[in-house]
Amino acid sequence: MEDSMTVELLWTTLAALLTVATFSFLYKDNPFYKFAEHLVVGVGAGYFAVLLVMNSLKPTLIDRVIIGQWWYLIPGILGAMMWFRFSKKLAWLSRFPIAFYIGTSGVAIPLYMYNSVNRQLSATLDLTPGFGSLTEFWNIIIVIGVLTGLMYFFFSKEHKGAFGGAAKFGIWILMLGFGSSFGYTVMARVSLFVQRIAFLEEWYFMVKNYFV
Amino acid sequence: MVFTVSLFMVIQYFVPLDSWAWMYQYLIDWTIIIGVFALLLGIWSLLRVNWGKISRRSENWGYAVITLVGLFVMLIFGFFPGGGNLNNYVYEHFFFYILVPIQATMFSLLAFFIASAAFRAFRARSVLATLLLIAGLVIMIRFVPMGPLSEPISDLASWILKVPNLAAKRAIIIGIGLGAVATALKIMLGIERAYLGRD
Amino acid sequence: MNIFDRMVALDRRWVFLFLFVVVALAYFFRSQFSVGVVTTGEVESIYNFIENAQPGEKILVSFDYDPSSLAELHPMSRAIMLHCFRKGVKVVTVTLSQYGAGMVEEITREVSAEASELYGREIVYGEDYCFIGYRPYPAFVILGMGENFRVFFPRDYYDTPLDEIPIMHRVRNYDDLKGVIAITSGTTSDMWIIYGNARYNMPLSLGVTGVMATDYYPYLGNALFGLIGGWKGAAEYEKLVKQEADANEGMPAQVVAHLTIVLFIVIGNLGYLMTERKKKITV
Amino acid sequence: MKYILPGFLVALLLLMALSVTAIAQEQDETVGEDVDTLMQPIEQEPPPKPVITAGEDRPNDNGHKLTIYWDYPQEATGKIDYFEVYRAESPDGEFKLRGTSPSNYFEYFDIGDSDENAEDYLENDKDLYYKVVAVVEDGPSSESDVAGPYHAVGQWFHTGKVPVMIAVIIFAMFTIYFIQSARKGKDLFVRPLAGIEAVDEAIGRATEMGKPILYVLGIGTAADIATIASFTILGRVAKKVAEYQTDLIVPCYDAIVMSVAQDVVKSAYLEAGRPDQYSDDQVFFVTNAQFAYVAGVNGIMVRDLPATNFYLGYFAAESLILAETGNSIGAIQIAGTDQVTQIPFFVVACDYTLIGEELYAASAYLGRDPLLLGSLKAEDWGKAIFMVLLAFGVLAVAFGWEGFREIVRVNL
Repeated sequence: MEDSMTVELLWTTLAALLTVATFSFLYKDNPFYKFAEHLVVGVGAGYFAVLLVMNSLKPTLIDRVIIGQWWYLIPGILGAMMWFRFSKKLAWLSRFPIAFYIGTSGVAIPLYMYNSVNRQLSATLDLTPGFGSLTEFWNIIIVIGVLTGLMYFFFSKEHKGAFGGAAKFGIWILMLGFGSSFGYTVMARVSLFVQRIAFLEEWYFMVKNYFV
Repeated sequence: MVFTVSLFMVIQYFVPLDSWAWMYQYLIDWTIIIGVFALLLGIWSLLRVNWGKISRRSENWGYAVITLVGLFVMLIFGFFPGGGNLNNYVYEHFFFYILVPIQATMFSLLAFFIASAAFRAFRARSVLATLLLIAGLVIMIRFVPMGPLSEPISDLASWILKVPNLAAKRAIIIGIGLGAVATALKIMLGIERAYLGRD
Repeated sequence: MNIFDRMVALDRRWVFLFLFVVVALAYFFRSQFSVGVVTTGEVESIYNFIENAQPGEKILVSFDYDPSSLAELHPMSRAIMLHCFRKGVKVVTVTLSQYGAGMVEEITREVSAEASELYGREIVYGEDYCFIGYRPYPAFVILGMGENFRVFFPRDYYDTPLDEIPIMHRVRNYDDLKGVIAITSGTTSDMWIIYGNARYNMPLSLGVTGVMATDYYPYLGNALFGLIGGWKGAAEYEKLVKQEADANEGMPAQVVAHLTIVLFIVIGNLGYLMTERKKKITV
Repeated sequence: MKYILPGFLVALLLLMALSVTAIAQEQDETVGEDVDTLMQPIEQEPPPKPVITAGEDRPNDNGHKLTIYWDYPQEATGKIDYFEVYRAESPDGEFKLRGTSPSNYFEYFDIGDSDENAEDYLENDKDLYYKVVAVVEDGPSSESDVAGPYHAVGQWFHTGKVPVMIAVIIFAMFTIYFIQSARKGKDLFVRPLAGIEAVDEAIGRATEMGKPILYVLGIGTAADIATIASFTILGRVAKKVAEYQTDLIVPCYDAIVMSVAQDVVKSAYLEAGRPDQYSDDQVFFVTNAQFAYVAGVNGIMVRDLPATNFYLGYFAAESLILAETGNSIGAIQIAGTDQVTQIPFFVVACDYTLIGEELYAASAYLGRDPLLLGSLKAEDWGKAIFMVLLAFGVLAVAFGWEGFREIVRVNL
């Protein structure tokens, strides 16, 4: 009992020290931060290497080939072709898995079209426009904001004249949007910091309880 | 290759059949498998860079040792014959007491950077900067109890979030959507092929 | 270098130090002072929704988050459930997050115990609330529940057939509920809007993390009748139900942090405007 | 040329109208069944028998799902507790309980598993028979006649997604058309973008100062469009860097991204005639834990003190950490991402920001390649059509044609 408490305290103390070391970066680069940084880079890479092999490679490739689903060997071979990069002569072989990988980006075509175009169109039309109430009026402003915002992004038209004016209104709207997103995010970021402070406080009580 | 895979990926979206869903899942598994194989290249690169630093005795080479120690501890205890798995004591504790706290703290540095960015950039230099400033300030002040002023500020904040914020996001999202589809089409047609290492 | 120049060129590390100290102090002495949270319309409308419900009416609360967002979302879950128990509104709970089930059990157990003590009546599983469990593929589950809860949840989390649970008696789908409140930390919020509200048109409101909140303001008044964003929203709800706890304890730190940033922005601008004016005079 | 746009618009509207009427017809069929109003002989107990009226496949899916409808006298619903629905593979086969429905609802959505090995498997195109039991908990229940056979079928085409398909086809045609016309040598005007103009200046500055250039591709995979767009820009930047003989540092988050980036940079150096200056140590892997990666890149920044930082690609919360650290070392920063939530932070903290789609456009701008520029023109037309549709739609809805919403809606 005593022992397990000591061990837990030691681990938590390590975590607390690393937390403080990371915070020290705010002042300037220093050996403590360098230590934490280099450690976390190595541990992070190792952690994910193991995790990916155990949680991805094993169930999707090894386990399946073992139960006789030989067709999973194909991606295995394709994956192994990545390693031909180490050879100068056969390096071109590694382009096949890369080409395949990049080819899967085709999935973006319908997905982006649906999410960013069709859905946004429907969502904007679902607002009730009109002048009957304030909300309806604002809905019209939203539509105008979307239209002028899009005008700002036209590449093949110079921002001049009436078009330029509209595009200018568009960028104003964009800036108001950016400012509000920025302002709203402060809360979430501060809560992250408060959580770290809470962790340090917890550690402090842990130390206190241990010695008292 | 790129064309065929892309085309399949486009068409499968419109076909709800089992066989197509299976094929899609199968191809997605391919990407996962290729990704894991490629990871070895990443680990190799990490080793190479850090080993280079150590053998050259370049500045801060001692820290490169720490990276390698961290990496090997995780790999050895994670893959340890017999006892090696995700629940290995060392592997798990390194995760919970090293990776998690440092990452969480890095993340929480944002609280400070968001403050310094606001201090530096939220200045009434131009119309655009002023709009940014006003919107940001209104949303932030919403948090602070201001007595009778609280209610109008809170209403204004809600208005900004509902009207200009929405319009801005939509315009950007639509533009991104078309841009992404155009780029994906160019990739599919082989016009944008810088990723192959040639223009 | 006069004071205004200094205000413009202030080293960012002073900002960091000041922020660090005040936030840490505000957090350590959180029990010493309380902040008057200003409630907003989007949170009040959820409060009123439950407040106006008749005892015995039912709502669905979906806890679509995992332990990693617990700190931010748990306070609002607690406040909403306490409110329901106080009003005698019955709560059907579900989770669409893979790691959510254990957490929901814990939350419902804690809150029902707390409510039993507060309101002096036993909060009973099956009578006052129930937990129907977890199923993967959230979009399908949301659609399925729109048809019939029994499609995906023929039995509750504890393996009791749904029709044997008093709350679920004669409850088929969203139409038999007063509304749905989804507390989410991820993409399920979109799914609730697209697959839930858009298709079945039930009253829906969301509780989301602070980062996500701005994305959902646009839906207020059409798809959503209310929205609780992050700690601020949770603190408001706690205040409305007069059960200030975790979220309100975090508020002093939040308020001083915001105040600090606003203060530095003002300093920066003041310095900037003054130096600009001086430049104009000298030229 | 002039008539292409209106022509497409008309075609688009027609196609959408067609698809909508098709959907509407399908929906009509579901209500078409005659209601069986035969009175059940009145008995003391048990309650009246339910009468199954239809069993329908759910459209636009992979099958494995059936909706069962039945009739029940409204006044008798109070007497029973709930319905039970049973299914069998032949009329006199073994009926298995599928689920229950409350007493006031006369339909059941039978969702089977699509996995053959699952216990719950519901096979497509197979004869299935149903019966419904009106259950009285403390008394006799009554059973409907067996109904069927009903079939679940998978569909070849998702009719609800027609608007997406039309949009994709039209947009693809535009892209191909403009790329073809660019190929023929038609000169296309593009408006200058500040962020792009700054690239040369930023590289020059680093050269003058004798400091390296840092290029961050973000935390996306090699299949993310933003990352792929960034590869193209990296190629252009690397070529200029090689010409100026400045150092380039590319720390990577993903191993495949690293491999591709190595190829890109290597061939850019080759093109610039300086293949000997390239080394794999310039483009390297850091780690694939998000904030560990940020810690690593921050470390590189404060130690190698780059004069210019590029952040182009897919970014999440790390955007501001990187941009503020970069600012603190006095680097010129050019950023661009398609992640809407991160754009504000780049706008606030960087010198130049490519907002959203400007990131995709950047590759075309930098290369001045007519083929790539052609697609920008297509994007503009896409936007124009969208704007017309939106404006027209808003007016249509405002003047009471609510149906327009349904024409463009995607029904997943």
